[in-house]
Amino acid sequence: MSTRPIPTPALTKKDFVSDQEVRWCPGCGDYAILSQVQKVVPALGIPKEKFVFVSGIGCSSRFPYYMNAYGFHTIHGRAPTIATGIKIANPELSVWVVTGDGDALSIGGNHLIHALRRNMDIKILLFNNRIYGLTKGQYSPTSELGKRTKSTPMGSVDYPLHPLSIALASEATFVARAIDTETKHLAEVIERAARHKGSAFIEIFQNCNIFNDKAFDNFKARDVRANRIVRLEHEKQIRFGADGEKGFRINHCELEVVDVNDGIPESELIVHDEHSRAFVAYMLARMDYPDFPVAIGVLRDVTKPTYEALLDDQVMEARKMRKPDTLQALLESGETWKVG
Amino acid sequence: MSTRPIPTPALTKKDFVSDQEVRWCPGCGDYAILSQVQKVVPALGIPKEKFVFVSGIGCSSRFPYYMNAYGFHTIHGRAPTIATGIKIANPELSVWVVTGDGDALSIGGNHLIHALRRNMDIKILLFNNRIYGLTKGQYSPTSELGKRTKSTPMGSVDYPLHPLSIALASEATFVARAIDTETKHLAEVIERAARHKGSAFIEIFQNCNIFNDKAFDNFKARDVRANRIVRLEHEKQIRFGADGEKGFRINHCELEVVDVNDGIPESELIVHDEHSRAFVAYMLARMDYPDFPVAIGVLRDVTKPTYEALLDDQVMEARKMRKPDTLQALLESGETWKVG
Amino acid sequence: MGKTKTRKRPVETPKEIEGVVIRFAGDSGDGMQLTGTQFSSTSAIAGNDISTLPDFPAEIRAPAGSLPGVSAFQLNFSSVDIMTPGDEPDLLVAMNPAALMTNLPDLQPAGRVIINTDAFTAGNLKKAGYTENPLNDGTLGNYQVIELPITSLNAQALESVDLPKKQVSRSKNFWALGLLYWLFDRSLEPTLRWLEGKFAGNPILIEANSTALLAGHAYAEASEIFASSFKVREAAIEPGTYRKIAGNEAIAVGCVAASILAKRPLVYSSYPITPASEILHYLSHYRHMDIRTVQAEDEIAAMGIVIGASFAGKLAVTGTSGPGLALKAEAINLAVMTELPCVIINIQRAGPSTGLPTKTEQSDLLQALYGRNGESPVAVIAPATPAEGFDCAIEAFRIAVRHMIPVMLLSDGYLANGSEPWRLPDVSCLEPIEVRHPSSDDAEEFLPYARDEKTLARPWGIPGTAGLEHRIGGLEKDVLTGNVNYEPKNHQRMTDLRQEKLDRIADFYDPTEVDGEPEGELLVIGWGGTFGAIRTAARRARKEGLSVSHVHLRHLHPLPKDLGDIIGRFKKVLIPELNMGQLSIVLRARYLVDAVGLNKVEGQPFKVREVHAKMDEMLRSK
Amino acid sequence: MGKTKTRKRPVETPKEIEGVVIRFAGDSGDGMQLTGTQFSSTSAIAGNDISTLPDFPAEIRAPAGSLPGVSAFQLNFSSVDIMTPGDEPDLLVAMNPAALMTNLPDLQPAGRVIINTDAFTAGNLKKAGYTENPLNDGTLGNYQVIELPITSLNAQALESVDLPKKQVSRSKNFWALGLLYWLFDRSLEPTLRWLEGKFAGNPILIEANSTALLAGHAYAEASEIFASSFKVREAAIEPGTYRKIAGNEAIAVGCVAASILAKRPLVYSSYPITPASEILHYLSHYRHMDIRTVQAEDEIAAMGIVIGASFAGKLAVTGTSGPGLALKAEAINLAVMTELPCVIINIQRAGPSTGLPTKTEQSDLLQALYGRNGESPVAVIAPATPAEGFDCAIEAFRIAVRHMIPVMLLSDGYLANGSEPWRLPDVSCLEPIEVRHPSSDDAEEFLPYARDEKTLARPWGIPGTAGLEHRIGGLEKDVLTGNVNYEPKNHQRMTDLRQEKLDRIADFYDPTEVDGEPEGELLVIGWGGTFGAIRTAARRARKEGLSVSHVHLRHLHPLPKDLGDIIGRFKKVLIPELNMGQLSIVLRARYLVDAVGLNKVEGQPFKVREVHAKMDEMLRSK
Ligand SMILES: Cc1ncc(C[n+]2csc(CCOP(=O)(O)OP(=O)(O)O)c2C)c(N)n1
Ligand SMILES: Cc1ncc(C[n+]2csc(CCOP(=O)(O)OP(=O)(O)O)c2C)c(N)n1
Ligand code: SF4
Ligand code: SF4
Ligand SMILES: [Mg+2]
Ligand SMILES: [Mg+2]
Repeated sequence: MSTRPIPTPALTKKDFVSDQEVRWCPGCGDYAILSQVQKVVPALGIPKEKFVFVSGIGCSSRFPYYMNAYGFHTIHGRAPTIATGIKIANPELSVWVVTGDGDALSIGGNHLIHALRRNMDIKILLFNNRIYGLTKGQYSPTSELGKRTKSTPMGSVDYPLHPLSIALASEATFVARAIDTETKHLAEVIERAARHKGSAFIEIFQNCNIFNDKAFDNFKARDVRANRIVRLEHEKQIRFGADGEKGFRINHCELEVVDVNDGIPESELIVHDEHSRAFVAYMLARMDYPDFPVAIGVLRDVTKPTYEALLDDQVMEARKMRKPDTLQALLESGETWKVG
Repeated sequence: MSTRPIPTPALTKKDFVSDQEVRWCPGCGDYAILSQVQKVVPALGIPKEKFVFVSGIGCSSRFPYYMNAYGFHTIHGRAPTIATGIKIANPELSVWVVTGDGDALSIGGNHLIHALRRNMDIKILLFNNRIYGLTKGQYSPTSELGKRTKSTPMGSVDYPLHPLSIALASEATFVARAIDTETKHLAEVIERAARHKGSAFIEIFQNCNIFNDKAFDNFKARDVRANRIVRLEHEKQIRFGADGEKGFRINHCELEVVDVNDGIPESELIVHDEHSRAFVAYMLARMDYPDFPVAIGVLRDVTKPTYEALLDDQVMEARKMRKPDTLQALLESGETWKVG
Repeated sequence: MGKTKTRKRPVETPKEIEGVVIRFAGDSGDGMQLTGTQFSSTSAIAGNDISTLPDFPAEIRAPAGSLPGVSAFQLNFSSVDIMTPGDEPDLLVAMNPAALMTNLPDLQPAGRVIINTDAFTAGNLKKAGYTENPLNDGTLGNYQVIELPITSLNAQALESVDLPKKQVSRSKNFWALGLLYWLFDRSLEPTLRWLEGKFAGNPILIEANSTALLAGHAYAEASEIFASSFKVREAAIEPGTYRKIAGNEAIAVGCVAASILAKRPLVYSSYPITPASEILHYLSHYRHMDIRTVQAEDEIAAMGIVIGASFAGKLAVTGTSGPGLALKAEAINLAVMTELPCVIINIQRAGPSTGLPTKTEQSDLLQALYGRNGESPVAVIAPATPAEGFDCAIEAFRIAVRHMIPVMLLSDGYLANGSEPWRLPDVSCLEPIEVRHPSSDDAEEFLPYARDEKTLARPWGIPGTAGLEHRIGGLEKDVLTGNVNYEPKNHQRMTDLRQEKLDRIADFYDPTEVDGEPEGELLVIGWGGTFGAIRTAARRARKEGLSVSHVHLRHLHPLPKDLGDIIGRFKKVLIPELNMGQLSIVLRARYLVDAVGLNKVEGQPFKVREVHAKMDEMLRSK
Repeated sequence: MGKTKTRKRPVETPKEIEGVVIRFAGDSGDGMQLTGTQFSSTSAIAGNDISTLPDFPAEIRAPAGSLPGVSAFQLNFSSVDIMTPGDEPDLLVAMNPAALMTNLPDLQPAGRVIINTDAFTAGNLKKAGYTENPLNDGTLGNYQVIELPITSLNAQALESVDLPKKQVSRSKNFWALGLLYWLFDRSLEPTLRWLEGKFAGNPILIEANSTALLAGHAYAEASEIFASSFKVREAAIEPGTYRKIAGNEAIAVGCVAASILAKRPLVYSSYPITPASEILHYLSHYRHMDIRTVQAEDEIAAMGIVIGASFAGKLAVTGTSGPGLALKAEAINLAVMTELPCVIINIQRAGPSTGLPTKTEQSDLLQALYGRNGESPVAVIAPATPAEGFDCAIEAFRIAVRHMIPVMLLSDGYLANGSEPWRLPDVSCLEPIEVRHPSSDDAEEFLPYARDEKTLARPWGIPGTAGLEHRIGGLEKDVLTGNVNYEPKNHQRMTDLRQEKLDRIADFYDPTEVDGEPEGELLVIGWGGTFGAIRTAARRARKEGLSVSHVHLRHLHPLPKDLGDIIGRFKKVLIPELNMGQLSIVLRARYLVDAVGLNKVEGQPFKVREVHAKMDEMLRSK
């Protein structure tokens, strides 16, 4: 006899570990992200059977196999569309998309944009390793100009895309960034995304130790990160540096890094506002090392009705105005006449 | 006997009128745009045979048939890829893409983004009528939320995409906006785009009098436009209003409309800088009626090497390092051995 | 210009005739589609059998008076059972020179043509490519010509209506319709009623158009321009409640019915494309039936949304046309691999590439069968008539859900736009579509790829069900668990299973009907929208004593199991198709029968005459 | 653990044998692909005929010691002409338990197996799914087993090399290679030379690997673990200069050669996908030859770029695998309609959907032929062996340019990764590819869709040419001007012309070669990478006195004109394919021949034995 699972039992990380052997390369950043997701989701108060993890194709896209939840390892670049279908069909599900920089921004760029602009209530985790892992090392749309890879022995001539800029320009309501190795912060950001009602996009810097090792070390390495990474916190001044001595100011429409030790009054420093108009977030998103520190955390978090909710509203409204037709009424809904 | 065309004869508008009957609806905004393009291109000093107009599918995409130049009416959404192929194959050609809001931003969104980020030297004219014309009136990705169309009788539940935000986030080096009925300004902007070296993107508000008539009238109508449209000019203060009395200021990271009659010192007003970091342009691009006036003109114009030029450089560099192989050398380029 | 050449003669009582083919032709702005539709509805309501063929321009609004701007609507109405809109019209209404230019060649020898002389201005003649005025140069010598200044006559009639001149001119189609109503002894009632509904908020338009209709009718009566009027009696069609329906509408209604029969909400996701967009438009009106339409960003996304909705347990369907089907191929294959039920509607149009978007063709059959990587079996069915779209939509879902397989529904532009009277089925005869989702009770033994013994369907376990958590995807799956499996033998077994599952769909077919003798000289096999032309031709041939039977295939994949036997009972096989021989390839390969093709790709349906001539030729050449 | 069971016996002089099949198997980290490649090269240079079959894991880095992590490389080297990598290995090198587990079943009865006992730890045994140690439980009873602690022996040999332990262990494959070089009397020279080139900047690695190689060799000599060594004589292969080449490389080199032969720069645009990505990698090294590789954002874009480049007058080619081909379908159709020359390379893999990406299959033939909307003829050719990719690439461009048509080149995963010795062609025999662009001199009479009388090709007028300005697109074109044309008859004519143009490609084929008697009992027809297995089986059958002939089709669309006649001369026809019968459908439909299929979809090539058994069965059952 099978036993009925209790509606919302106290779930633990272990409940979300599937029986499938994890098949990423030893040392891959994907492990850390998997582990954080497995840690965060039990705490959300959502029954296990309501989680659906959808992915495209790529190393990162093997993710759903390792989550003991509903999972769909789809085709390259199309995960947002399948997630959209799932969410429209059943808005009660917690729908997640796991994707790579190639999957999301190369072949799948258009679907990403459209899922975001519709404000579908899906959580999109983009594992950005700035390389094609699964196909063994070609450059990706986030690889830096001049990148030498298997397909670009003389260096790539493609300027990279900036995932956060694209997400913001696509009107995403929740936009954040995290790093595979900053696990605690990563977990916080994932949880924030999970609790956001609407499309949530997280770019996660993920190390591919096989084909693009140490891609983010120039700013995330332990010895430099204090000065090269800035963590955004809502309604707090944006500060970084070993003692939080640095911050930002707007000067002639441009962002400027300032140091309070240089006598800049603290009151002039920008305070982070997750709810502000998209372009402040845009400004912060585009900061890049070495000119600026790299921002992590939640860049934008605003609320507006989701696509599936608006659609449901129409269904409700239509039903209020008109009862469902019976089959007979449906058939007779045109102009009819009788013979015989 | 055929006569040789002289290299760069003094071309006129008439030279670019093809023998094909124009088949847009009477009153369609497309006519005005065609006319301006036909007016601008002869003045560029480029021989006629070097022009190639590429389009996707849509009313707007019939454009190439009407230009007496090389033309390619391709398939829905893919014009940027074909234009890319043409430009890579022959960088000497002047390659134009004519596209609609559906063609460019719905099915073709990804190709648009990638053509722009590569900084392909192609000129993209997006005829934004906020509707699907050719398929007879469904809402498009730029239609406003709640739009009632054939496919959305209860109103659309899609939040619109913002073409200029997408173009800027795609790192386009030239981004501008114009209006079909503001023909002189339209011609100026088209000419600026034509002379820009790199990807140029122009959003042109275009009236579809059949399926979405007067879509832009709330800000472009003669009696309101002074207060609802602002023309951007490089290195000039951004001013609008009947007497140019209004301008902008940055206040707590937000854009603020101010009136010099309210005692705001003119020196505080923002000066437009086409070369500035993308987020100022982003800010201006996103202004929308009724909260703000709508900006037209060149939002961004910066220069960096084009994809095809970088590729050509690699070919040159490779040739410097290594002479082209003869066929014999090519065959023998692996490890060989002799038998017999 | 504008002179009225009417040959007045005393009026007699209506002459009875079996049926008539009329074609209305004019400029896009002349409202010909509306006129045709009204005449069709009125005739259907009058009890005739009808069949229609709209033919509208590729352009949204081609220049007024130009050849590409001509819009036409052909209607066959009859007192006997008819199955096509008719080969050549008996009567042509030409509202301008361009309409005459493009449509006159189709008119029956000695056919009748009604001409709006007001439109025969020098400018319009030039636009139509006439160097001489065809009204004067003998062009019309062999036809019965009725020349009328319709624009002016209509304007006169509407003098008292308070409308600008341009607007007045817009009702001239109703004036012409009134004229024809008199000629064919039709009641004005249905159209008057329709006008009232249509322009409910706009009484001035009701007045204008009603006045025009009545005036045209009165003119025919009073002027005695017609020697007599005609009467087409009620057809001896089956008793029942009828409704005129076009192919796309029938499919849409069928989808809604499937949702009712399955007691499951339906998701329709599509990217607009001619000639499929209307299905999206229709279905978007059914929100109150829990039907969600989603206009996707492209065809791939539409298919992705359908797959997602199916995974989540909804009836899911997408609609497109040829180029869109090509784009969906990769995603359809994901549905094949994950064995999720869904329906893919493809309204074929003339290809390749963009081709002739508004013209009909049957050239996507091989694409439907084989247009995906790997061994990828999907079911394929095709309606024979516009109304059959209803049955096919229901059957498509029934197969999809019963066998857990994607089903392709192949219609075409001719069916999509053509309409016929549809006898409403008895709802009590529509079998429910059985849907079963395993519940948490099944959790212990839940194997996502275990199979039903009879159908080989896998269980449709859906997210939200506690204990059934599982993972699927596009990589080859283990034969029971559905986990990724790279083993050689497993791949062979799964490939075989997917094929066998498809093949078993044929276990559920009714025996194939042979129209005509069950054996004989010539078997004609057709599929899709060519049904009417083939059946009519075959019956005509049989009446002439030829041994011709007709099998029409609704099920194209898998084929009916008895088809081979049937084919074996005939000496010759003919396969008429609006392509270059696609079903021919399938049947020749399968049954090694030397089937002959009758193939045409002109963007137009078969004429009965063409099919009949081919039968004749094949039987005479034996 | 680690005990050395060596049966010492006095060494004799090398025994001569005809050929041997060896399989190297180990963990992905064990360098088996490298070892196999080195042995292959050395054997090829030694004058043997060779054929190889790499089989690597789907994962990038599967967990060490796991079953999915096993990487294998099979090599057949021989003194006679061979055409396959061999059915079952005579000798297996198993570097760990997982390798033994997955590969032992394939070993010849009484075959030889060399085992690295150091890797048979409890942990590794468990990962491999062994509950008992197979070295002790009789599993290996029927084989000749040589157990060696290779890891330790290699470590001992490298004691003096200044490298960390982990790195030292990495050269153990060279130790094993040295051992085998002794066993098969191979020279160490080529590998030593290769090591010097490969690790030019890293002398310590040269030292380590060379030392390992020499040590393995010395150990075999000194320990006398082998009863004797073996010698495989030079094969009597045609004199010439040879080069070992794999399928993808051959296609890449063929593309470069086509560019030289056509005197035209080439654009290759592709989106990475297994097993086609390598073509992109290879070609990206040819910038100095004016070859531009463009990694596109997706497959559709890659095809679009190819179409654009072709329109602009360049040789243009894309490469992909099944799912990517599905995505390209709509764009390929644009090339069909605009009649632009281009080449589409499809390296088939096991489908449907994502399928088994690293495994081989031939299941995209019907997709290649029919996977587009409308009537859409493209030429299709397929190489028979890895090296033939070179000829096919050149021929693909020749056809594309001569007939102004897209050409599909169908290779597969087996050919892509397998390699063979390639006798370099005499460059003077490679015919130039004639390209003609109309010039401004042709401007007055320029009609973009006028046709060459012989080939029906339209002129390739390119942007930049004054006076030739014209417009093309995906809508149906006028038969001469190429302007949009909606006329019914024009569409039929263009459809016929596109087909006829394709058909005329066959006018340029050489007569079809029949291997074996030109008539007889059984004709075996194959295509693509199954060539070697079929030909070997057919020859074997003929030696046994069976009447079996073999036709191998390089040209799949259009088919050779003489094929029907050839088929007619045989009583039975067998079509072996790594799919469920796709060429069968084509040939059955075309020739109404009751061809029998031998079909297998296991992600693996045919074994000679399988094909031979089927021939046998068909001839015995007559
Ligand atoms: C239609 C299609 N095209 C190409 C591929 C091959 N492919 C698989 S994954 C991938 C890119 C992977 O890169 P990314 O998305 O960055 O994921 P990662 O492996 O780096 O996690 C490609 C090109 C495919 N599976 N399907
Ligand atoms: C693959 C494909 N899908 C759909 C269509 C149908 N279609 C043609 S144009 C169009 C949209 C047109 O809208 P837009 O790009 O805004 O151009 P407009 O007509 O408004 O100028 C669509 C959906 C098509 N031709 N091809
Ligand atoms: S290849 Fe890179 S991204 Fe893929 S699993 Fe290995 S380390 Fe991770
Ligand atoms: S439908 Fe609209 S966009 Fe298209 S031609 Fe007519 S007015 Fe212009
Ligand atoms: Mg990546
Ligand atoms: Mg539009």
